[in-house]
Amino acid sequence: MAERSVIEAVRDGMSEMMAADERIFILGEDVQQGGVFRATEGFLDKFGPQRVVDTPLAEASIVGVAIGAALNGLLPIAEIQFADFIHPAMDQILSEASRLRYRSVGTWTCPLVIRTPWGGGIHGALYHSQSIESIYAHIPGLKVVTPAFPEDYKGMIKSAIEDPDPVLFLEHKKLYRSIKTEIPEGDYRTPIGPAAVRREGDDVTIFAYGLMLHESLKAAEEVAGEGTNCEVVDLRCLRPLDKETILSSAKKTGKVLVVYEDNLTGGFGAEIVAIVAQEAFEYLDAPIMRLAGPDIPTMPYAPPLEHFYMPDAAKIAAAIRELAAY
Amino acid sequence: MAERSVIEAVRDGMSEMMAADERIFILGEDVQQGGVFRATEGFLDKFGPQRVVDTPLAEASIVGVAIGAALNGLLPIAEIQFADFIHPAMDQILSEASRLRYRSVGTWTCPLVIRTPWGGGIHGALYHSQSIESIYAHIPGLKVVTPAFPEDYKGMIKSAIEDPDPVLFLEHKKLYRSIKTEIPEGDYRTPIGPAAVRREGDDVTIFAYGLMLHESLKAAEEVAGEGTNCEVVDLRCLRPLDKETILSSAKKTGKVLVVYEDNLTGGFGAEIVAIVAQEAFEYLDAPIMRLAGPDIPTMPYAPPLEHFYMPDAAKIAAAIRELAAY
Amino acid sequence: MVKATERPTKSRKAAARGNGAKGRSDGAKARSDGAKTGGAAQSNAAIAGVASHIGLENERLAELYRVMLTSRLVQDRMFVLQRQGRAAFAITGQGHEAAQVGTAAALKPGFDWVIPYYRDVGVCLTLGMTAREIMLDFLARAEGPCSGGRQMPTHWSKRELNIVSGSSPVGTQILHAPGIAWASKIRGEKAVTAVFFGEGATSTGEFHEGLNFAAIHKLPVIFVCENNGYAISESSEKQMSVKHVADRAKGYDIEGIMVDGNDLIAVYQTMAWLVEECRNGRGPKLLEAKTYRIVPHSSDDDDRRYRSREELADWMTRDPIDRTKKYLIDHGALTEEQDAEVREQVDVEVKEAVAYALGAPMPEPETALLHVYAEGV
Amino acid sequence: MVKATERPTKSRKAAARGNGAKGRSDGAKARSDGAKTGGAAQSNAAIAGVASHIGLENERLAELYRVMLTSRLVQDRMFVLQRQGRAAFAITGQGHEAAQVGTAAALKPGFDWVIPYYRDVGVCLTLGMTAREIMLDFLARAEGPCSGGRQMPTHWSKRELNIVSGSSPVGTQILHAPGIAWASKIRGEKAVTAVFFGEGATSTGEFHEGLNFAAIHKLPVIFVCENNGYAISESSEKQMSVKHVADRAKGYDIEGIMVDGNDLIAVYQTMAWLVEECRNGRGPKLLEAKTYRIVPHSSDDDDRRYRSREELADWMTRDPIDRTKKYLIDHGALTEEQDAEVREQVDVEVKEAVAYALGAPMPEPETALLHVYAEGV
Ligand SMILES: Cc1ncc(C[n+]2csc(CCOP(=O)(O)OP(=O)(O)O)c2C)c(N)n1
Ligand SMILES: Cc1ncc(C[n+]2csc(CCOP(=O)(O)OP(=O)(O)O)c2C)c(N)n1
Ligand SMILES: [Mg+2]
Ligand SMILES: [Mg+2]
Repeated sequence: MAERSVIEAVRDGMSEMMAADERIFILGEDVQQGGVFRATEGFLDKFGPQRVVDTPLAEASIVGVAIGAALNGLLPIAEIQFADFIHPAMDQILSEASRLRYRSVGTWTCPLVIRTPWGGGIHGALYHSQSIESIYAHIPGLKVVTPAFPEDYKGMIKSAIEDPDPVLFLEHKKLYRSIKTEIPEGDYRTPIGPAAVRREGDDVTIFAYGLMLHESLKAAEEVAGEGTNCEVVDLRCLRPLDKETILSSAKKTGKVLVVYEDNLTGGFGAEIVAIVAQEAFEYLDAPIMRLAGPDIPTMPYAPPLEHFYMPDAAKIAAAIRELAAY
Repeated sequence: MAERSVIEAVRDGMSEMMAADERIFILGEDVQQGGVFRATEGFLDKFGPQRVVDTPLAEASIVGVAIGAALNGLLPIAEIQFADFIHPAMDQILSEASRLRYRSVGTWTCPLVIRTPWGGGIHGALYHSQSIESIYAHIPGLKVVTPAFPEDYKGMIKSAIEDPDPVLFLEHKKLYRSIKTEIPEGDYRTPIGPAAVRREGDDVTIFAYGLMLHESLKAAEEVAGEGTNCEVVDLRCLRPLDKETILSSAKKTGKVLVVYEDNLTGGFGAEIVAIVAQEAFEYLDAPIMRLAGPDIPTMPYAPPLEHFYMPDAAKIAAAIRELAAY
Repeated sequence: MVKATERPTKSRKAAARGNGAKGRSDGAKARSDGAKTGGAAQSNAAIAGVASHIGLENERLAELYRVMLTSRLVQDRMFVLQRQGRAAFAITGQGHEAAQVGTAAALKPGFDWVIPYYRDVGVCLTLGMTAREIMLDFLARAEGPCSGGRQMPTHWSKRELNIVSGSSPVGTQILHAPGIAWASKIRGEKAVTAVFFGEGATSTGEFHEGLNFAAIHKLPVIFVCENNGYAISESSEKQMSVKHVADRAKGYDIEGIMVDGNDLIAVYQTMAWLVEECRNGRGPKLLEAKTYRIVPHSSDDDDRRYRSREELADWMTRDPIDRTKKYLIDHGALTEEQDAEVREQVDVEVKEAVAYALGAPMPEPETALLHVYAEGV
Repeated sequence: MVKATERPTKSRKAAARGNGAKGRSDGAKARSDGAKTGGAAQSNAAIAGVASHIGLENERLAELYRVMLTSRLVQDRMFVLQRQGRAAFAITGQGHEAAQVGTAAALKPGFDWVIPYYRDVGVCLTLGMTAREIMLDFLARAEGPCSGGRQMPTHWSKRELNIVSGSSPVGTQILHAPGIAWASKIRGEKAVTAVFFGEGATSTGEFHEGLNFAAIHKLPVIFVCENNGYAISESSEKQMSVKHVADRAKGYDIEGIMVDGNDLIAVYQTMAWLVEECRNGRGPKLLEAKTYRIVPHSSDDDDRRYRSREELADWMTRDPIDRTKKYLIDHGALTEEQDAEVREQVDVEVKEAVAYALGAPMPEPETALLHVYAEGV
């Protein structure tokens, strides 16, 4: 087993896939030079300019051109430099990529990966910190993944590339270099769909993904010393959503905390709550709690403001205590 | 009191406001000719081409230009011909209009109304039937209204025009001409924010908006004969959201059904559930139920498929019965 | 396919351009002063510019004429069916037949890639779709090859013919063309990608981004604009500050070519030349076919609100079907008797198509759940 | 403001154009073959084209030179502060000073409307923002006039000066300009709107939609492109198939003007002429100032990955500050002693600004909740 950071895991995953299948190519801004987060470092030398394509600064075209290429037999990986800049491509993602199969009764398909760095806590301010998963995980026809560990980043980018449908692959910026863990050897896959129970417990279930998964694990550690035993579920994939794992954990503990970094109101965490509130109601011992970013533009820059915005282990631990005491 | 259809109410509201304030102007596609739904019928003659502006076919520019005009003292009403075509303007709405006040610490403001027809049941298929409220009601800095009655359409379009912040004004296409009700005389306003209890009851609360509000009222009538007394709450405005009315009704009946036309997963109805599940948990006598469109692209065209997609009074009544029997 | 020896010569190309510009200035004049200009004479003049039909055998010409007739009749029938309440909606392209059939005829079906837009019945028929298929989709029947009743009418798709599934948002398809062409190019294939749209679509950001990308990478894309002078009610002066869509090409250093879109032969020959250019690595190109829709925007539209009956009448004198017929007769490729015969055949074919489609079942309700994702993944 | 009598004549205009083209072709050459061309000689040659500084009194010239120096120093200091860990991020525009100060100087502060982009320290200083204000925002202090610590550094805003708040997504601001200008125009005001962006931004759909709208309505907008040849690592050939951003104007039938963006006087005079044109209803215009950033894209960037040190060195010989100094001295508007003195003054001013800003408090955490909506509505 080798140690890998998130960015290395993504890079290795893509590189191994590209070496094995000529149809795979990358397009995006500054990707030839390695990309601003260096996800494609060395790719130009390895795969050449026809498979590592620097695009004009125009996100709709990055996705739109990728869709065209997918329709004609290639397997594009479109890189959007920051999730905050994906909005001009919204129409292409929602109206085109996600609906091609459906609207053509399965005759056309759009196997496409859109990778983009998301999330805050990196002094990125209003336009380099956004969470976009609630917008996209709502779209039928699209898959949305939000891994937390290097192992999954590598295993899921490979699954995403092989997936016959469009996948939005969200990479949390703050995790790129902040964690480094062992990952399996060889050509493995992490399936798109199943959640993973990262910590078993009986008292409270925490549902989280991305950076918040790590903060939740820290918080769980913290309250463990106080006698509260948390189960922490890494959702990993928001669409499709692993309802089975969600419900079985909620039923087991009877107390649920959903943590997300996005703005509270209308965030994707509300969906988790809604599933539990409808399908595990009889097992609940406490109100279902949410902890999320406040309802302000995501997120202000000055350290005191950014810190005010970000949910973290301390805030999560406080919420767990409240729930445990209920 | 005069009878007005929804489209007449919107038209009258805008026309009265425009007659009173020269800063108000309309821009959009085909608006000089009256607009495809005839919301601006007669406006060109009344207000002239400088206040009724036909734009190029480019939605980002419709909103972007409106933002500029708002920054420089005008009060624009931007018409997007169908909600399905708003996606290219997403970036302007989210990144610009909704954040100008916040990012400039209140020195710049963006008083802007974006009107657009939404919703299905009119044989509009995949690209003339969409629900877009979950995307936009999630955005801090934006207001999102979804009236159901002519009275509110008129009162709320006026409030929206006067609002110092950007308002997305959603007009349900199927309601435009299908209902006609009495509306107050004179220059009244309906405030943006408060929900309205349209029917009082003790057994089950239904939360809905737009077309679904009317279907819910029909369903409530239907089950009333069976001895189930529903309370029906017209949310009217999704951001800001009237939590007080939501919680007090949920607490009163203890059984909650949230109905929406949008796709189930990640729809805005999940937010209503999440609020109730956290803040009215102790009052609940049953699982919180949702009834919404299935998770398929919204919505297929052929009548059997469209009918399959659309929630309606019959489906709602069935859900109420289930909840009542719990 | 045009063979190398039949490729239009330089002067041929110049003629096509000249025609286009002339046809258009007539049109523009008719529109701006709303007056009756001598439509017939001018349309003859425009035709006169086309001295021959190099590259088109008489039989092929007759074939294309038949496709034009079928296209017209299919669409006329759509309006009737809509008025009878058998279809919720109709959007058609009567008047565009020469622009559509002439361009599509220069493409190699199933080899080249085509992204039509909603008016392009003529494109699809030329490439090999049948009137029956078109009616099946128009009437939202399960058997319809485009969407099996999922999309509104005239959202084309047929995989076997490389006709790419389209959506309703105007302009989105323009970005797919460079992507498709990119794939063809890096595989070393000679296929050309043609993407169709109206002049209103040239206002979208997608148009700019699509032409920009294609031009930077010199991709084999032909951007075909069917400029009918209106985007619903908005005349083209509301869409652009340049006179011609072709002028927009200048911002990308690519060729923008105008052609009289009601002149089948001029359209065909111009398109054949552009296809050849693209096949030989000299793409992309922007083709503007000046035309007119002689029907309202859709069954929901009342075009009397925004254009005069005189303007319409004037354009009717330049009807592409009448012009093609005259040309064929003048050049000995058709007789009046043959014309009556082919119209009769087309009528039967379309009637059969309608009858078949009306008899075919709509999709089952639960099938709405299928094909959101691949099965079993 | 340029008075009518001082307005550049036709030949003046031609000179400005000529310079631009020349300055650029040098740049392009230096870039493409990576060789050292005789930078100094050429930059002199470019200056030589500017025979006089009509419209700029000596005092005003000296003032603008001082602003250029301040702009440079403020930004150099930003990088230092960032390296010291006192700021998370810096993005600056050293090398763009002539393009920024020259354009802004032709505008009427607080009357005309300005939408700068992130590199535009020089624009903001010229319009009247102070080094202290700029440092306050750079260091995310509550007192910063732009965003009080909410936005990343260099997201300008100052209401009193009609400097419109900007965001990070490249290109969005281009659409606001026609809207602002529309409001000015229908109120009969003579204000001009200037919107700034890089050449990378011209690839966006917003660029097309913005120019299209402005051109259709003949709005008084000057689209100012600071073409520094790179969008982060991508050279401009990856953004466009035309050689010059100014060529993009052709698609809208508006004037696209190039100017040597490192030549303060050429930039000023060209901009003054365009402002005058726009004030008199002859807008919109597209101005391309050819320049170079002599620093990495931002504090996160390593520009050695994508451009040679030779290319950089070559451009350093055409540094706009050196060129302006030489011009002033050559024309008797500055002596070496005065230069030393003004540099000393600027140094003190910037030091004071930094010290003040470092001492000013950051915003209180809970203030993050304010100004999402108007209070009490
Ligand atoms: C993005 C978008 N905006 C608006 C519409 C509504 N709409 C449908 S067709 C049309 C006009 C298109 O005009 P043009 O491109 O000239 O094509 P034509 O219909 O004239 O053939 C409009 C505005 C749409 N479908 N998509
Ligand atoms: C829509 C969008 N995409 C990507 C980015 C990331 N980004 C920031 S600046 C930049 C390059 C801009 O280049 P240019 O417009 O030439 O301006 P310059 O920085 O050279 O002055 C990029 C790609 C962004 N901010 N916005
Ligand atoms: Mg048109
Ligand atoms: Mg640049």
